[in-house]
Amino acid sequence: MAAVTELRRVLDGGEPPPGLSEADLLELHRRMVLLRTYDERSVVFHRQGRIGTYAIFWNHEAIQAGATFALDDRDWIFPSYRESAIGLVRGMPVETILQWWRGHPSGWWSPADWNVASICVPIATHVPHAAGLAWGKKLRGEDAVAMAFFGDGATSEGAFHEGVNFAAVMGAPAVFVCNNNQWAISTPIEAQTRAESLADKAIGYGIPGVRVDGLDVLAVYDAAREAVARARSGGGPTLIEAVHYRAAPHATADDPSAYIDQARVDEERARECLGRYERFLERAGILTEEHAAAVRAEAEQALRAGIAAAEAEPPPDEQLLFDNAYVDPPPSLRNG
Amino acid sequence: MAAVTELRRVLDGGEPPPGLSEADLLELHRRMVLLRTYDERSVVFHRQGRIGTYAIFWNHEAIQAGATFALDDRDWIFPSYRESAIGLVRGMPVETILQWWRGHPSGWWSPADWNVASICVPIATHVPHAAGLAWGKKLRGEDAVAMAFFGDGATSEGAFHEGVNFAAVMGAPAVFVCNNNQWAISTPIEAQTRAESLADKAIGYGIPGVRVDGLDVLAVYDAAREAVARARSGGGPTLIEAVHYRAAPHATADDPSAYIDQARVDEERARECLGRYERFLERAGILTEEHAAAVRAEAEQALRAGIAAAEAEPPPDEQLLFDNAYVDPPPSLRNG
Amino acid sequence: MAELTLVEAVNDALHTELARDGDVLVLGEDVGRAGGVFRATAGLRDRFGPERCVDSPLAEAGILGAAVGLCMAGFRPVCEMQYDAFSYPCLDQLITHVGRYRWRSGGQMTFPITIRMPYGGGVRAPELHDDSPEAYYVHTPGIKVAIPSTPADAKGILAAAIRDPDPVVVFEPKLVYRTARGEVPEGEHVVPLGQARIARAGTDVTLIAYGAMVAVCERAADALGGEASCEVVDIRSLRPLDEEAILASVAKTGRAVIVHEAPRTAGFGAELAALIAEKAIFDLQGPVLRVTGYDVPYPYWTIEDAYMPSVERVSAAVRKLVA
Amino acid sequence: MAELTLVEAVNDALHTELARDGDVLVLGEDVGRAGGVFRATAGLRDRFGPERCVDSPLAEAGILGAAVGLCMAGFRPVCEMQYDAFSYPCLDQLITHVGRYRWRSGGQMTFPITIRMPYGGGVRAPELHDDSPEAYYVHTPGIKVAIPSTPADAKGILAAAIRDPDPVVVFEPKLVYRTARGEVPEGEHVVPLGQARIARAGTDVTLIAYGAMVAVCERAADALGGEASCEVVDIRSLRPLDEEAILASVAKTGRAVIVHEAPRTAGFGAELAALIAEKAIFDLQGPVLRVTGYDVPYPYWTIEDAYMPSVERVSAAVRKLVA
Ligand SMILES: Cc1ncc(C[n+]2csc(CCOP(=O)(O)OP(=O)(O)O)c2C)c(N)n1
Ligand SMILES: Cc1ncc(C[n+]2csc(CCOP(=O)(O)OP(=O)(O)O)c2C)c(N)n1
Ligand SMILES: [Mg+2]
Ligand SMILES: [Mg+2]
Repeated sequence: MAAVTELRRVLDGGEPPPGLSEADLLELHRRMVLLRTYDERSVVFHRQGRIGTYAIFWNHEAIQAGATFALDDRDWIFPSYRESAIGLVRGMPVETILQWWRGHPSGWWSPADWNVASICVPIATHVPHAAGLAWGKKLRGEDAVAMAFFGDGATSEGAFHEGVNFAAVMGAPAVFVCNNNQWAISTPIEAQTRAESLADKAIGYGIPGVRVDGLDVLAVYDAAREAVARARSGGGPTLIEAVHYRAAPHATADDPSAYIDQARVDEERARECLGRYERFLERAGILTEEHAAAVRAEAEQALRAGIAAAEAEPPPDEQLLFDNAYVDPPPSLRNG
Repeated sequence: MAAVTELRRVLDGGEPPPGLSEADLLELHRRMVLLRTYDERSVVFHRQGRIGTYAIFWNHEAIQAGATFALDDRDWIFPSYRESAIGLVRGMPVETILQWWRGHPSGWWSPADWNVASICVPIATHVPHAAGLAWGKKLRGEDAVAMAFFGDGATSEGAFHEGVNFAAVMGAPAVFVCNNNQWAISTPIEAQTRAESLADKAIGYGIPGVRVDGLDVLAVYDAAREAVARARSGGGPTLIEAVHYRAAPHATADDPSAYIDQARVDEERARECLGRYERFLERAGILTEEHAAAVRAEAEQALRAGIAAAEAEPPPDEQLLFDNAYVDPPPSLRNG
Repeated sequence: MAELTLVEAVNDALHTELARDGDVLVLGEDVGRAGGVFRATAGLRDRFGPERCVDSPLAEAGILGAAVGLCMAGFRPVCEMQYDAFSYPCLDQLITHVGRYRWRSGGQMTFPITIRMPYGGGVRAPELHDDSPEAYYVHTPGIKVAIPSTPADAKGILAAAIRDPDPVVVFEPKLVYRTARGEVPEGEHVVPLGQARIARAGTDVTLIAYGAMVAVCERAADALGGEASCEVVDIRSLRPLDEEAILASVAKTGRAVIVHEAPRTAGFGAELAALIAEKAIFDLQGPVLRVTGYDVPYPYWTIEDAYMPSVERVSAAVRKLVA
Repeated sequence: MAELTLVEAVNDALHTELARDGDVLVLGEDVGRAGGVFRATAGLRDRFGPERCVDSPLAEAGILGAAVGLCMAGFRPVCEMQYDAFSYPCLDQLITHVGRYRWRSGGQMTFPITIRMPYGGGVRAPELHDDSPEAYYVHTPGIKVAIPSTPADAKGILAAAIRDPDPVVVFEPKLVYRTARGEVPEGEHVVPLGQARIARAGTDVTLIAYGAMVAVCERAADALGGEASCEVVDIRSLRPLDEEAILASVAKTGRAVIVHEAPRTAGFGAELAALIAEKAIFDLQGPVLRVTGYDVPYPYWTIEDAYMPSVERVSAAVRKLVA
């Protein structure tokens, strides 16, 4: 009955999507390495007590880098906590994101500065925001697109439903990227849906749904490229389901051993998305070991500099408590 | 892209569904007449100031009588305000329902007495109740089914999504009947969904979806019969979309002339569901004019007796304010 | 000046503000083609087009969530919740996002959302068309809340809410939508938030109310006649709250009765009583009394009059204080 | 008696009540396989099976709405909301149905739903893991609300909630989930709702608190030493509320300071102040003071200590009263 059966793949044999130069392919690689490095270092920083609890996105880099590579800077990104570092693809400083995880106010960037919405913590509640932003851009006659990221568990929330439906009805230029890592903390996908695929939900909204291999950065990019083009040309929203299997804990506080299928995790780690892409680039003669090493070194340097900058910042002024809640605060604001 | 294209019809030419005796077909007719009479009289009662604002269900009788005819008394019905009188098919007294519309406490029946849940006013919020009840029956090893009624507009609510998904995941014996009359007060179906059919939403929940002619009582019954059998045998929920076009105002307070397509309304009135079924029964030699007249007379008598009984009831005791809110009320209950 | 009903004044405010600012748009269920179930948005769709008066899908969280996104695109959305009790699905967006997003943006983005809804009881309606949810809203940081009681204030307060850079929720007392008539300034008319109105001056007891309860307090003041001279304070805005006006009146009278329809426990009346207990304790000549709805589901309408604060209940409270 | 942490006591209560009554089942996100993100439901799935400790879909309104239906099928569902701020999607079901359905059934059906959730700040967590939503819940008719502050009460109050015929919301102070240790009776242990606890006796000032703020008040009482003798009243249950205990203490001390983490405006502290202003006005020797969170979004954790009521802020309030 499922209408969306195909799982799109490009790596391992497929043709790279049109319009990607060697430079593009390498830039995509650089972004994946930067995200991977951010994630791996953050786990260490947490162990060292230098950042707080942290939502690990190891092996989600292909989805995050691939999907956003289809965007222009005028397009908006709506991340969940799982995509906390996605601003890196827009050049957001590493320390900004680290400060969010350190509970420091300088980690709260202005969405308007980067066209990257705030990290959304309550599951799926940013989906209607993306719908509204995209619809608003359309009303203004601007051709910017909104891309929202959320997980498999998020599809069970009313906010997901209302947001995607709103975007569909308004013909809003939105792209909904579902990171289906098959787990919501300890809850497996079977406890979230009886459907064979989450992309099938698109049918109920009257929009296209696509399933891609979430560890295949070019497949993700390709699906996003199509979706963004459709959105920009007035074709309305698309739901992209990027399928993989969570191969790391939900967050630093989580111990998956109680619930996860370790064999499946090992499988997944074996087809880990960055190495897979690097092998593809090497086979294509695009990536050399020297270049890869340089990219890794650059990313590690960025993280070293980032954590140093974050730790160098003075502690925040407690008066910040009362700033920013209102433009025009009520007199009672400081009563407590 | 829509997976559910067929619109199921039985009347005008089709074969009556299996397992319906002549007596059954006439009982179905009796229920439709009773509902029709209740509705038409209620509009008059409202004009006479004998009941309050009233949600008209004229020409929705085929959906309400047809779907519930597939149920046993142990099965539960979850009505919206549009199905306010659906208890009539279970033998609920006319005056009970009239009292609800008169704001009299005796209109608040106990769901446990009839296996008919309270009239649900907040759109779609009863969908999770039906899911929970059906799941609970399954947990208890009872084979009762829950059938919930809601409109096309309701499918835009998060509560619809969460409820249907919950039922699907739990494999709950539930039947979700969407009365698609193509209007939510003044809001047309195109403003609710971009999908070609609401039944398509079933695909995203991994459950069967069926579209039926909402003015064809046997088609509705047939779809419900299949869905109930599936639910009872452990096959999980079904979404039934009963399609028609609202041919009466949303409620006594509403004036559709501002928004409705009058030509389409006239068309719909021409294929009005009760007359259509009566012509079918007459062609089949099952219904005689005498019998029909007797059924109508009986229904009119029931309404005369019902309104008389309702108006004969003494006004409620104001102390009812404080009854029933709690089993074990807090001491502050009467503070005001 | 034109003589308008309260709901006509709301409509007037919307016409005026949409004409004034192209970034303002109205979004809600049945606000467009039908002009709203109470006609509050009548004429907007024809005049400003279906893109500025939008019939939304039936999804309150979607409406408010989309409004957050519209703000990011530079709009000033005015969201209608069709009825008080049907606004509850939007509370999650309100609490987790509408009240926090400006703070989240380091104060660099604004979310000038207006949420307006008819509220309150006494209208002989079926269940859940009678709630007074203001406490849920006013307890939420980042939100402002205002409640007019007269046609002129209904226009001026809604205009102020629409122009306010912060999210403002305006509750419109549906009980007096059509019965409250009064002179309303034509064209632009703004009543700044945070200024209470002395609906009537008095010396013995301060009656503090808002919305439809202001008229009840005024009638109680009449009924009491010579027994007690009541000052009726229409607070108009719950946050920002005009503490000075309340405290000045209580300082003068030494007695306070607070009146609202909402259930008593943790209703806004508790906040008003707490304010007085903190800042006017030495002015008080007696207990601070509340006349409110009860902690029960809003009742069947045949007995709703026994739930709603009445002239009798308000008068009885006043008599207790002046006895 | 066993020495347990507060969260262990919650787990103990769940094991005991599920063993005692086959109609009780636990429903929530990650309560089964993982035993809850705080381990509050640890061991239940293994012991009672996946049908009595159910990992639900990620849908809070669905969880509570399904619980209403489960009650109709004769169950007594215990719903976990994973965190305070993630409970907001369930408010619509709470307000429109959980609090009204018994009334709707003419009092003939019961909805013995328990909603439990970790709440409160100070835990150095990301945004929205720190809220104190009790006012939204306690303002809702048909609902009862309780908040324990000790391991023994955490067990006894949760047991009382599960056995209560009405819907009860239990907020568990996550700040002291693992730091509050104490003797907890083994086996069945019930602490009736509606009875406050005098956490410490005193004569000069009454400190009224609940949850994690009780310990703050006790520390403040210590810190004040000879300056003022403080009586600390742990109300334990917000509805039903033990008015007698509160009024008796204020009658004795003549001074009251109310402490909670939630934002100040229309927080439950306002209800407590209103109670005192109505029923203890002539006992008071000074204003009724509140020490609360501020009317701002719960802050970044690096400065959350400046938001949370502290020993210093509570002590300062007491000094104001005894000065
Ligand atoms: C409304 C809400 N409910 C519960 C939570 C707690 N929570 C945080 S992450 C998570 C699981 C999310 O799973 P999924 O949507 O699959 O995203 P993933 O974490 O796998 O990327 C839950 C339940 C939350 N953040 N928001
Ligand atoms: C949550 C909620 N929002 C709004 C309303 C107000 N309202 C009553 S009926 C209605 C339209 C419902 O349309 P539909 O679901 O198609 O059912 P129909 O009335 O056509 O049977 C609306 C918006 C409500 N009752 N509940
Ligand atoms: Mg996931
Ligand atoms: Mg409809």
